[in-house]
Amino acid sequence: MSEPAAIPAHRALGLTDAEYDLIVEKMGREPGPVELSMFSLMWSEHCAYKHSKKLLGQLPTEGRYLLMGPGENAGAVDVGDGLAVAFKVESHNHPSAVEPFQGAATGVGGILRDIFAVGARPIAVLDSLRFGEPDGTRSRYLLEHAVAGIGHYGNSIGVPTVGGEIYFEPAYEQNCLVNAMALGVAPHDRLTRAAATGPGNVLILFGALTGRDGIGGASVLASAELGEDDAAKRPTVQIGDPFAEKKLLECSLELLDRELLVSLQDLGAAGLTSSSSEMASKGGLGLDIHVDRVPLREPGMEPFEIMVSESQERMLCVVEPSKVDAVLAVCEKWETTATAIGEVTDSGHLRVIQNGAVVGDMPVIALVDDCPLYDLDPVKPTEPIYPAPPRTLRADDDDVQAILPELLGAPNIASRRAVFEQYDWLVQSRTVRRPDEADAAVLLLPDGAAIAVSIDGSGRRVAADPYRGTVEAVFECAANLACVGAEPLGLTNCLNFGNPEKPHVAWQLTESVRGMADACRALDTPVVGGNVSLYNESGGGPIYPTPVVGLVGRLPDASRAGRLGFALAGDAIAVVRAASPSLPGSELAKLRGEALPDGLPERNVAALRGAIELVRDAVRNGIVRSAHDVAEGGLAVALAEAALAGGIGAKVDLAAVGGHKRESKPLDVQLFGEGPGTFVLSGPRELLSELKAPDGVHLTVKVVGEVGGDALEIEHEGGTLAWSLDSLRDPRERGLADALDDTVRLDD
Amino acid sequence: MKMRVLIRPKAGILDPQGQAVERALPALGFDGVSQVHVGRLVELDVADPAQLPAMCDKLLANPLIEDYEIVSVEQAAPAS
Amino acid sequence: MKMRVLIRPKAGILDPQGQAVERALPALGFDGVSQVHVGRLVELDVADPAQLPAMCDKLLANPLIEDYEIVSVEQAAPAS
Amino acid sequence: MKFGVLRFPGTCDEVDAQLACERVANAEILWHGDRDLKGADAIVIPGGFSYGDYLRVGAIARFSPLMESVIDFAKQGGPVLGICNGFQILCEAGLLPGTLLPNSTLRFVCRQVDLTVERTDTVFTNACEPGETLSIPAKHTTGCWYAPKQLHEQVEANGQVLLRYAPGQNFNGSLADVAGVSNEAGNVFGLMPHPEHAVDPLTGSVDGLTLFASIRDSLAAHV
Ligand SMILES: Nc1ncnc2c1ncn2[C@@H]1O[C@H](COP(=O)(O)OP(=O)(O)O)[C@@H](O)[C@H]1O
Ligand SMILES: [Mg+2]
Repeated sequence: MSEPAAIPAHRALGLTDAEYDLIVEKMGREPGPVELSMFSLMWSEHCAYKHSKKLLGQLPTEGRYLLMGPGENAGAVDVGDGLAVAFKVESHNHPSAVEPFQGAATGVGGILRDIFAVGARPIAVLDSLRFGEPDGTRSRYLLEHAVAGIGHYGNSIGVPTVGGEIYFEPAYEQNCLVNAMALGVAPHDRLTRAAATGPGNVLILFGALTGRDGIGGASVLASAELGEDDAAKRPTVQIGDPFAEKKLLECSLELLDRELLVSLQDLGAAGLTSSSSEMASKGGLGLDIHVDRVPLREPGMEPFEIMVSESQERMLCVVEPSKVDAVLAVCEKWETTATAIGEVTDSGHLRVIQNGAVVGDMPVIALVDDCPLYDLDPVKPTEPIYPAPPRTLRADDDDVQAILPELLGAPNIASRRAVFEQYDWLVQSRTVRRPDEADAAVLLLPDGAAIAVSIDGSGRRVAADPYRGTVEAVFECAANLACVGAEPLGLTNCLNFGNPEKPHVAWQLTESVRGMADACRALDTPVVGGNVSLYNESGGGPIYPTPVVGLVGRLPDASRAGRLGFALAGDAIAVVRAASPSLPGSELAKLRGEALPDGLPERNVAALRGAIELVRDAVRNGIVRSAHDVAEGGLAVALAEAALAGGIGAKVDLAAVGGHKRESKPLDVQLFGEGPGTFVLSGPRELLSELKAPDGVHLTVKVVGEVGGDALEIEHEGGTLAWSLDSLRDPRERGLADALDDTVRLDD
Repeated sequence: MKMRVLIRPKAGILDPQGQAVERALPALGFDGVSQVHVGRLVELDVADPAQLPAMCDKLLANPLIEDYEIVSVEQAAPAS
Repeated sequence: MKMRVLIRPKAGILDPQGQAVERALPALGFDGVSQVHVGRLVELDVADPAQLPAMCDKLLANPLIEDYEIVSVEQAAPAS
Repeated sequence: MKFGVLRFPGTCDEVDAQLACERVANAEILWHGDRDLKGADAIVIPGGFSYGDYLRVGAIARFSPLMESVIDFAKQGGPVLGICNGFQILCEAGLLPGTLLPNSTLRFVCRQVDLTVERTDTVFTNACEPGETLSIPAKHTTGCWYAPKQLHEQVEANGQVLLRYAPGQNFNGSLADVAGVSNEAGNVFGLMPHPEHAVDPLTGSVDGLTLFASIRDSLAAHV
């Protein structure tokens, strides 16, 4: 390995002197180069969760529907009918910042492998993206290429991309976030764990050939802030090959269906090193790996290169000797290279062998479990961390008539059509609710029930209040599920934060995890898995703390899945409200160039949950014809979205909305104020007027207007506001599309 | 001036297209073919060829994963 | 023998990639560029170059819309 | 009556196509490496990314052993339906006129589109109403149908254009709004939109079903 003579190798590899000394202690000697490179990966933040593991312990991981919790490649919940749904979200932030198309594409490839590694057939992908403001060329370039990369991989492999979210904030200018979530289905008995068992069993590597891809890639990248010398990391960009992964996927599932495998594990970050040591660790055994047997794409690769290579589209499995031939035959059928590269031993050691000579010999426990876990020293910052954004609002502050169309065209609110039309959202014939049709994607199950899934995490609100902002993110997902009639089964998350060694980031992280834990408990929803991405702060300081939440739920009857668009002229419109909205930290406040508030209002969590259950039941019982939760842009934007989605107007009386705080708020707060716990429903008047808040729950349910016409009319104390649907549709449709249209991409 | 830019995957970078073609050819009865790589060809009329390297770095090629070579059409051999 | 196949859209055939590049270049500050066409480059090591025309007609190019040109790498001039 | 649905490495929509076929008849998936059509009365070449779409869409798949059998089957007048990638493969195989170029936007687009039925006296559209509009999703990057002038004129003169994008619906730049063309004999038909994804009210429209029903009915009429 070539690093300046000045720095000792372990530091160049991201290990502290103390960590190095501990390695020497555990080894009883100085590690050789192969061992050092492997330790440096296994003890990296990405693999060892050095700065997050202690916090993650707070997250509830028990639940009624839980089948497989954190610790496996993906978590899984029971969806009835003998079926399980496995899901997980993972980040590919740094690779995407270096090469957005391939970075995003291989991000999707990686999370899909986690899904079929547990024996589930991938049925859906969602993406969660964060960029700087789209008026910047670099941000537009990243957006265009990341979206194209996600589409390229998901579309080509035949897994629908059914949902996602995109936010644009200056805080992401230097650090875009690219998180991908995937879901898969499996019969309960096909769920597979990664533990290597049975000494004497054979270790088979199958899939793509091993090249010098991402040598010291993701793991090292993910553990050090991106420096000026990104270029130095470029030669090792990983190229995604969805065609190879499609064959790998079909091959893996056939191997499992034929019960030919003892265990299965994907190769992700840290390649063979982490996949093999994780398998050995989970089985409490050892492994011998013969690097000379690994099929290579490039000649003359060093043993350490083979062990740390992050070449994509590879899997590792443990097979009983008697089944090896059958396994190789299935791989042959799928044109997938498969090679026996080692065996399970009872040594408790991971041994790397080259042409009979041992070039690495490490206790598995030392590699996997002995990395020191660090306590954070969180300190709430006394100064604001994030500068106020520039004012971009063209309308006067009190010109609410002009503000609504402008909000609808704002990058964070405008239609995502230009993005989701680049994704195949329908392959596999399960998509009951497509993008823009409902607040959550709905996927049909064989028994006529359905899965609903939503992904969310507003970094701005978490930046304003890490605890309450994270609670809001979880409840936002639950609200989305409620609007299609689904009950949460399990949650996954990806914690995207800055450098945890800095006290204010440590505080953000600590508060955010505490909020997530409390919100999950409030909703009786376990965390089944996730991912952590730290050190997202190159150049312009830390990103907004961004816990991306993915929530998966179930509804008993797919044919009753809710829609967000108003449906029928004459239907009544009702507003359900559990908390009163406010402007600080809102989209409008951002457009007005206001700095983030120091904290968000406290919420009555029982009331939030009550509202969610009321809406869920209303949708399930067919009482409503539309349900939409109020989020960015507040009530006025939610009404406009429901009207545009249904292609029909509405008349609403603001005074009737009320809210449990009686004093009437300024008009802009009533129209554009944000906060969890507000829903817009429509349906037959006689049914809607029956809706009542359960006793003792602090909740208002009011019929406030009627569906009809081709304009949105809002009555308020001061008079009546009216917008033709066209005057709202145009800015909403163009807001993001325009940013994408002027970027060119030759096929990557 | 009529120029050509030949763009190909950097050495050592995975080239799925090249692999797919290399796999397909024997089945069609073409043997003895190896080292197949698939890239892009850009032909263009450019007033000032000195601008080409900059064009390649900015738009035509992806310097992270592709090498390029600039050829003037006169220099290139004629069609067979 | 190391060979190259240059494949380009036939004259008069719709070439959206070429058009896109031609539209994009001025925005990046490159003027005086016209007649942009984007095609494919196939590089390969072939035992018997006489097979190449057949390979092109059968697999590498689509005769309906593409012309091709076979160049031995030696002939191709290096970057200027 | 039995449909044979082809599966190549990289095919994505074969199961959806099989499910669609099974709504009107029987269907079996056929593996690209075999030559046996397993007694199928009609062939469906489904969508996806056979061989990763590498080199040129459809270029590699058309040489698989199974395709040779399909080509013979077609030459003997057997009905063959190519959807999206299947359409591209049939063009590459020379069974259908013209070819498919990248969308004018150069982007993958997934969108519900309206199609105008040009003829109802064919194997593939006899269950449609004359002038009927079908709402069917399309999803592709390379769906711009193109043929040189003379060939295009022939195709139109022979009435080989069975489906066109309705006004304002042609997002890929196809010549003359062509969404689906047949061969001269009328037994081979390819289209870019995905009828197999429009067969269930739960997941969208049901307008795609009529194309599969047409094939079944025309075969029934000929026995
Ligand atoms: N934020 C989180 N919340 C809950 N579980 C997490 C989180 N981050 C990581 N985990 C769990 O820790 C384990 C290791 O994660 P990771 O190294 O990303 O797995 P893999 O290498 O398979 O991607 C996984 O089981 C993952 O679900
Ligand atoms: Mg994994």
